Amino acid sequence: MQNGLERGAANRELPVSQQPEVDYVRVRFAGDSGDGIQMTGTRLAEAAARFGNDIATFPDFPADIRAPSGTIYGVSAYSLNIGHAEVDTFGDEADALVALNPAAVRKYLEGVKQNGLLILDRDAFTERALTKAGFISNPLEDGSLSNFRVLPLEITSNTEKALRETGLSAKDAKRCKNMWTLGLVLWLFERSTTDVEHWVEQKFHQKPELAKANILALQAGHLYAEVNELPSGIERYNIQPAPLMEGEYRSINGNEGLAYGLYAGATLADLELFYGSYPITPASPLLHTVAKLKELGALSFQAEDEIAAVCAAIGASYAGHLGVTGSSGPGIALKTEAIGLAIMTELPLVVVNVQRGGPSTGLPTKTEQSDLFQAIWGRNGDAPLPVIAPAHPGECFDIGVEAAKLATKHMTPLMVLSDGYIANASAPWKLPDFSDPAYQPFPVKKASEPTGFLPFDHDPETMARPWAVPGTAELMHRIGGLEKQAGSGDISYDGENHQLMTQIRAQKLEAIANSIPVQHVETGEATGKLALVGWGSSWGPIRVAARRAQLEGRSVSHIHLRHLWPLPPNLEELLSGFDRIIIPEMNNGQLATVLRSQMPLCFESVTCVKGRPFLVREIAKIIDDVLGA
Amino acid sequence: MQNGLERGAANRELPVSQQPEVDYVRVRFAGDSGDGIQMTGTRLAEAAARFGNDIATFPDFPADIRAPSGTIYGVSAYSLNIGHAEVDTFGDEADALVALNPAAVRKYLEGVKQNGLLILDRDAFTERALTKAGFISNPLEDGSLSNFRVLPLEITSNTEKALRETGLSAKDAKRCKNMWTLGLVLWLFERSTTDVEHWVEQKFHQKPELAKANILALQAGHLYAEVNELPSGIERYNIQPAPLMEGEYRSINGNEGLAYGLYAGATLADLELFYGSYPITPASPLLHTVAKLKELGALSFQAEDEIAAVCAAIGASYAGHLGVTGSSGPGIALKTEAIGLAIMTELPLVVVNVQRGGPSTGLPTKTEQSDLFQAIWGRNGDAPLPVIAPAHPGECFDIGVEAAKLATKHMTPLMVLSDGYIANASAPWKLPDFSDPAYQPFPVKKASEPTGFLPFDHDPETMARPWAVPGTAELMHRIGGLEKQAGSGDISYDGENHQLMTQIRAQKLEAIANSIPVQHVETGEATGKLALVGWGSSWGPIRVAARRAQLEGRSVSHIHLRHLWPLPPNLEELLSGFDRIIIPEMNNGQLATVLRSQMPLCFESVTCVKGRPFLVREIAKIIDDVLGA
Amino acid sequence: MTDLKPKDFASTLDVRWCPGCGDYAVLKSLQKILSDTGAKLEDTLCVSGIGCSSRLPYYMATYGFHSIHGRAPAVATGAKLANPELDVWVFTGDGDGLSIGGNHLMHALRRNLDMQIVLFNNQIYGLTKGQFSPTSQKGLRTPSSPGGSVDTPLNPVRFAIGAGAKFIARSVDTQAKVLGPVLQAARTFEGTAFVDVLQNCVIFNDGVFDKLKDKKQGPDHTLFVEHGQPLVFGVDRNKGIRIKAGGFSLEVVSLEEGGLSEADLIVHDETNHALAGALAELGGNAGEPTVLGILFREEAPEFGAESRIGLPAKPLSMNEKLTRLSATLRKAETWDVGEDEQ
Amino acid sequence: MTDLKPKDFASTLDVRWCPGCGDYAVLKSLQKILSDTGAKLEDTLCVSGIGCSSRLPYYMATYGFHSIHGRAPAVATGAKLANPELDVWVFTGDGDGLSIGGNHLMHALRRNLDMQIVLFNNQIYGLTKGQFSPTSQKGLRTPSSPGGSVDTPLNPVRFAIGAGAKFIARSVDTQAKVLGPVLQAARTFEGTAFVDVLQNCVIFNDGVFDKLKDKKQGPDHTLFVEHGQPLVFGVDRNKGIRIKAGGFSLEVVSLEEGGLSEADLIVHDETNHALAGALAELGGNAGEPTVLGILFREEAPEFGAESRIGLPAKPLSMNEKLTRLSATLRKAETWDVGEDEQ
Ligand SMILES: Cc1ncc(C[n+]2csc(CCOP(=O)(O)OP(=O)(O)O)c2C)c(N)n1
Ligand SMILES: Cc1ncc(C[n+]2csc(CCOP(=O)(O)OP(=O)(O)O)c2C)c(N)n1
Ligand code: SF4
Ligand code: SF4
Ligand SMILES: [Mg+2]
Ligand SMILES: [Mg+2]
Repeated sequence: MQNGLERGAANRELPVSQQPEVDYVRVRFAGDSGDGIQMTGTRLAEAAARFGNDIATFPDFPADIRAPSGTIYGVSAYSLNIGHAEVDTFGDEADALVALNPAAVRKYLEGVKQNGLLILDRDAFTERALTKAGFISNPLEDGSLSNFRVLPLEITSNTEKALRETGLSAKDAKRCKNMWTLGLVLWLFERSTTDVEHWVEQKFHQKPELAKANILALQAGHLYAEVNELPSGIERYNIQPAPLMEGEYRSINGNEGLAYGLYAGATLADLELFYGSYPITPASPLLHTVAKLKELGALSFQAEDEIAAVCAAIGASYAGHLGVTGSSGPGIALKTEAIGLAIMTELPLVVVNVQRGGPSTGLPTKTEQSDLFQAIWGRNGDAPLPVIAPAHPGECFDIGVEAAKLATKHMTPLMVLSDGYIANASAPWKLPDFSDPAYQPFPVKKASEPTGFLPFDHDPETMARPWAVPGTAELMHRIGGLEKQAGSGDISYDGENHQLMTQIRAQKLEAIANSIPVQHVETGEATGKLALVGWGSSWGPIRVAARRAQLEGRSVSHIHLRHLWPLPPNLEELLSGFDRIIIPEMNNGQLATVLRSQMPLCFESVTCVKGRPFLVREIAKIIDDVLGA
Repeated sequence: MQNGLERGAANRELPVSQQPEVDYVRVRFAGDSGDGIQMTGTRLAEAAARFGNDIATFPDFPADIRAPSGTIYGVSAYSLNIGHAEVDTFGDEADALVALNPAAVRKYLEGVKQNGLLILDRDAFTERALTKAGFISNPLEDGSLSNFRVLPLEITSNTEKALRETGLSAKDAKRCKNMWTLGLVLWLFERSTTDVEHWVEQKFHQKPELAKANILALQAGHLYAEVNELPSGIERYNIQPAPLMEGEYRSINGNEGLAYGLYAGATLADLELFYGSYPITPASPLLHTVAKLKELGALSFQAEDEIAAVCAAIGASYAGHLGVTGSSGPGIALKTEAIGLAIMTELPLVVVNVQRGGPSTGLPTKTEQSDLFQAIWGRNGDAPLPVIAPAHPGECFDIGVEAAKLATKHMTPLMVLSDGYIANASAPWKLPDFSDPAYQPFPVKKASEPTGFLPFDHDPETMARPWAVPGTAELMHRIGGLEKQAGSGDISYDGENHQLMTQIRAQKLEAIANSIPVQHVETGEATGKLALVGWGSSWGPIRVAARRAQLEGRSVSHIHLRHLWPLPPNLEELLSGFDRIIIPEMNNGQLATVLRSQMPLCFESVTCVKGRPFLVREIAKIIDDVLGA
Repeated sequence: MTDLKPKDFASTLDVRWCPGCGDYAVLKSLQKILSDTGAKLEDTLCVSGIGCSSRLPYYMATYGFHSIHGRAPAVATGAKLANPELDVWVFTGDGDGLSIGGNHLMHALRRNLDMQIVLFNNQIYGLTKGQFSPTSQKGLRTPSSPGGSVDTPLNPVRFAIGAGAKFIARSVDTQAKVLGPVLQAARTFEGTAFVDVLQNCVIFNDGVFDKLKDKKQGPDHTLFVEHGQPLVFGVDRNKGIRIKAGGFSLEVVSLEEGGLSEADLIVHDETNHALAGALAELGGNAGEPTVLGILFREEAPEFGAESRIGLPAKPLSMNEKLTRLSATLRKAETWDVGEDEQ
Repeated sequence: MTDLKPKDFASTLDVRWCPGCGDYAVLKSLQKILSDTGAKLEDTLCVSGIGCSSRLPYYMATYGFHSIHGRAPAVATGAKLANPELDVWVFTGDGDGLSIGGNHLMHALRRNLDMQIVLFNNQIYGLTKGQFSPTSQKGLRTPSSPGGSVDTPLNPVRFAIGAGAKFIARSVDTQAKVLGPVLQAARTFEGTAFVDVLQNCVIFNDGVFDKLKDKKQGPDHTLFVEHGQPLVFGVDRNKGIRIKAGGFSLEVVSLEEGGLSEADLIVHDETNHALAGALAELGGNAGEPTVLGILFREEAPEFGAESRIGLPAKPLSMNEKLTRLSATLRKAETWDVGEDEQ
């Protein structure tokens, strides 16, 4: 069933769609932060995934914890793209918007396609709510929604009606309106409510009356749709299963994937995982996820700040664990000095940066990929370290494993650049089979033999120094941030030695360059008219746009960099085979700058810093501009 | 007398020497940290400068505060280059080494040229001292100094003898041996002892017995040389005055120059100077110097760490002062997050980085210029700021003024990249004439008019926003690190606005690029076979080597970048006029990387990370390699 | 001076804390005392770090600086040093002020620059959605401590004493009667005034202070101290604090038993460091009240004034400065190079 | 266990402190007590920040980590959490530990992880050539305070109390008789032990502790406390500390005047927070002794042990881990995609 090609990272190459109108449905739930939007979205996503669809999701919650209800900035949304072809982005315009209050309409109407479906809770369109959302007149009445297919339903009162018998307070009953809505939407997608019912039972198993109410509401919504004749022009969506690779699946978001992957990586390196961190959006869930792995032996430490977090991780690495620390841009900035220490002491350390909109505090809840300069060059001194980046949530697990591998194999700190989109988005993920050669263990050999032991002796192939951990008899030695004599590791102020050590640190990167896979073409031919080069979460939209263009026979290839530093040695040769090279990035042209500095090719930059990934349409336009529409 | 050409920054273009053997004398004093080496060197430098020579000096003290006496790592040295032609570096090999103990010989013999002069204190060559310095036999006796002209003198006992009458303790008398040595060396350079005597009298005016002893020792050393016949082959140095530009001079080192320049800059901007800092080698003297400017109105604040230092400076800028903070690489790393805040809030702020050997703690007392990446790109988010760098101590004052000007004119933080060599080296400096147009005031206009006041409105030419300081009636507003609405400055999570603000921050750099002087050729023709492109303290050796080569008629030009970011807009055009472009740098190729990323030219990189500036000979070799010897 | 109403201190921005958040009450008390004391909008500067509580400056019509996480005391220090005329307030949280920013807070308190530091202590990281903070109670289950936090909580008042703070108070968010006067006294104090505000986070740590805030039983669990007044508390004002016999410590006693009267109790002396320290600790064990009010206050040299010693008596003009700079530059040896000499 | 002599704890590197620096004496005491207690080289880890004092690990033949300025407590925390078997020492200075590193120190003390933190308190920044530090006396003229420092000094012991430290001691560099046992007790203590060592910097702050260290008059200026012993001091052991009548504070009394005897004095109770706080303050005014010895010690849960609750009883094998991970991954809903389903 699957098309045979195994995609490097994602492992789930599916047919590409030429007819987004039929192959995908993009639906967005939106409402007040307190409306249970995220839950509704997740349930539908889960149901679709279980059914066999490919999906991509994008939760989009407000920066405020709980903004006053009814405000625009208090709107919480969940976007979901369901397809029977490969789905790599949460999609451009939505086919349907389910809005539980006027503010949600106000905020997200713009993102709905012409003639798209609007499902609204008519009960929520009170005078007060309309004013709060900034409407002067009621859009349900003033004709401003005439470009859409509008389905205004009495969601709140229908929910209340359905629960009247339960004895639930009006307030609690109202809270179930998301379930009513979900029931309706499940019907719209031709899905049964059974799975969600199970889930509700589990979730509320200590509060059976709530479980019952939620299920009642769910069923009521489903029934409502089935029983009431829907206006003409509103049809059910029939999305067949996507031809996914055989296997066992779950859905995963990037933060979870990375946390699990780092644990797996430490394990395959035969090490214990130590995760030191300080909370920050959007990296905190990494800490939360590792904290839950305690019964599996992972140690997490919430430090007093980012500096203490990275230093504790360095201390843990020195003592023989795999030290990992994670944060987002501003927190990574604080870790800079300590990362230099890890470079100088040549200890394994994984630093995860879940990027957000910058500079400074910037846009904490929005995504961006503008910390690339910081990752590659953002330290004092000649201080190189490897940088890798996941393309999508499903790749995060493997990135975690690779991070552990490179850091321990070469005795180096390493940076993983994830981002807010990857961190929060989720997708179906084929569970790893640890007997697969991809997960072959790479156990670390720690030093134990005193004869000839020199703490700063380097393996000529990997440029790793021996890792001798405190507690090991007769290998006592001192390390630190001062420059050290090659070999002995004693402090050295000697100029020639510093030159040598500077070279050794640079050679470590060369050793890594030689050990990473050659750069492959993500999709398309190995030469051609146009190469679209991307990294991180621009992967999805570039991939979709490029594959569609390829189906139309256009000469465009997608080259996706997982290894950002050092760059794969064959990259220059590969890129030379294209007439034009364009780099779409969610920053002001950082990868383009990096590449220009490394190879004498002409790189064109297209940037988008709007707090969201590119739209497929924006990438398609690049292709059209170069190759003609 | 002067050759008419006014050198941009240094303001003291002098004839170039083709005969370093005759035109300069390079002498190095070396001895134990407690031997008063720095003082001896400074006095000779001062005497030479007053006489009219051009000089360049380089103090080279040990990393330890006071290492055990007699050890190699406890050796303190002071190198001095005295010339009647232009002196821009402290020189390659020394013509003479004055060594007050065996460890000094051991450490610095390598740096003395063949047949150079060695003045040694024979009394110090005891068995114990020799062993401590790691000699197996006495070099005075084992023939190992046969390649040098050795002048072993009983310096200690001669000093003691001279002071016998004074009643000084033996220990105190011994301490004067540096003065005896200085007397001798002054004679060697045909200088009288008068100036030094005055200086001693002033310095010890509260301890007349010490003043007397020092003067006696000084005179004794001078007399000794005059009276005793020196061995044949040892001649006095006759260095005529250099044809310096008319004016009043003093000698200055880079840290002093910068501190005074920043004060002058703040003053010319009609602002008070606030300097917030945390001590670190080699930047601490900036703090010390500003602290002494208190009676001139400058406020210095020693904070609890670098983060507090920069934040206090930002707070001071917000409140209407010119906030300045200074540190070295590791400390700048800690300031990164706060610098992002200054970029986001568009406040004027000067950040000085006196670079030292890196990465991490690295080589704290050695020089390097490896924080260029950090300066230009070392922040999270798209966070551009201007970067400028002084070429030599004499340029630091003007760099301070320019920093204040750019920061206030464009409302931006700015980074100055000095380094350990520039900071500590000193040179004659023509005192500024504040009526010179170069020092025309650029008073800041703070906002005061409520009508139409928008805190994030931008002047289309400078891209500055209005600076409204707390205390100003009716201009109350809030600033912060979150993204803000263009104009109003209110928090904005809007994607389109973020794109706009990202552009505005980038345009600020473009505005600066348009306001800085066009890139000129430091020395040489505007086109040719070879361009040597340098920045910071590689200026001296490149200049000397290039000027010598030019005199030989070779097609080499020296292009020195004072504005590192943004780059001067004409740079690409200028560099295109050369067949080859080579960038000698005291780092692993950072400027070369930066330039490659900005213009499609072929840049070759020559690097040296040995804790010291390039030698002239090393640059000359580059020229020879390209153009033939 | 125009008479500004409390609402005149409110900016035009919508307040975006969760409905029911304790921060609202503090904001209100602040606006009220500023109005009461005739503060001017333009001379008031609110500085904050990052956190829910650190949003406060946006809601004030004064000058405001929402800086970066933990660094508000440093930013405020620079601003106040630059312009001593400003009335500078720092708003911070238990995470912002005591976790990442503990050092800046400590040094600010030590230095005693004239400003007010108000710590919104909800014993949780609100903005980042509920991880435990340095003041969280041990055992608290949060996303980052699913098995219960094992960190021993910090007592902000005791911390401030350790740092050498000269004005230390504690209050509860919604008790405007205590909080208002405390804020006012803090504002008047010449030096750094530290106010620990026990603040309820309805979302992530709801109810931790309910016992203290309880309309009825609250007085049994809190003791409001006033300089010169005996340490009495309780719903029926029938409990008090005295020195434990034979040792250097405090104990809670009942005024009804054993014939004790107010005369046996300690009289609050706000200049007594040791007493403040001992009072700060109360509340940890059953039966002990949490002490509110001004626990410590001592006049001491103000850092700003001391820092300005040595500055010119009045600001110098540009010309004066340049002239003085010229003279300073010439303090080193100078020499002339003249045409004729060459 | 082989019998290691003190000198066996010395590395082969030359010690590079200034001749006469107080650091030598501390190093010696350390090596001696390690030898006395039968410490193993390989199980001992010395962690430091940056400063003269932070060079200490280089001079030890044990494992050592000379980290970055101020961060040693954090590095040590990670190492100790990773390997609880290690005997972890942190060496820091008044600048390293209290200026840039104050926050890490505070949080380490609060958490109570089993390690020793020795602060070399010379009241100056030695390595950077003599700027004033957070413990420098007011008015000290240094390169960065040419007019005299205006910062109010921090009292490290009081700071530690504020942070909630569970073992707090003070000693003088060269008094091996006090320092040795203190270091030994610190090592034995299960939790974070904090030792403030008054250390002489001969170059930049020579003699600040001379009064205390004076062979003859020293005992008039220092009080060595021992749990259960009355607070007596003085050359003639004729002075003592008692509770001031009518208040919660201490006073110095003469045992010769007014018929006072040792029975009137306070008996040291090292578990008494308030007492430790009051003792920490002594020494500031004329006639008061500086208190040395273990000012405070209290058993409390150790952070490392608490942090490990919930970990598997014994380390899991790679296979066990992968198996458990597989199970954990499947705690979320999973579904199968089979060939036949397609
Ligand atoms: C450098 C940095 N690290 C982390 C964060 C994330 N962060 C923002 S607020 C906060 C803690 C807030 O807690 P608190 O200070 O108690 O404020 P509250 O929200 O509870 O009022 C954290 C960890 C950040 N913004 N910047
Ligand atoms: C990030 C950083 N900032 C500043 C410094 C410079 N520095 C090194 S040691 C030191 C202070 C040393 O004082 P202290 O801790 O008291 O140690 P001492 O030398 O007195 O023993 C400073 C400021 C540094 N190395 N790193
Ligand atoms: S999360 Fe808590 S502290 Fe933050 S605004 Fe909501 S209630 Fe207040
Ligand atoms: S400078 Fe002071 S502290 Fe540092 S080694 Fe010398 S005497 Fe010791
Ligand atoms: Mg909080
Ligand atoms: Mg010190």
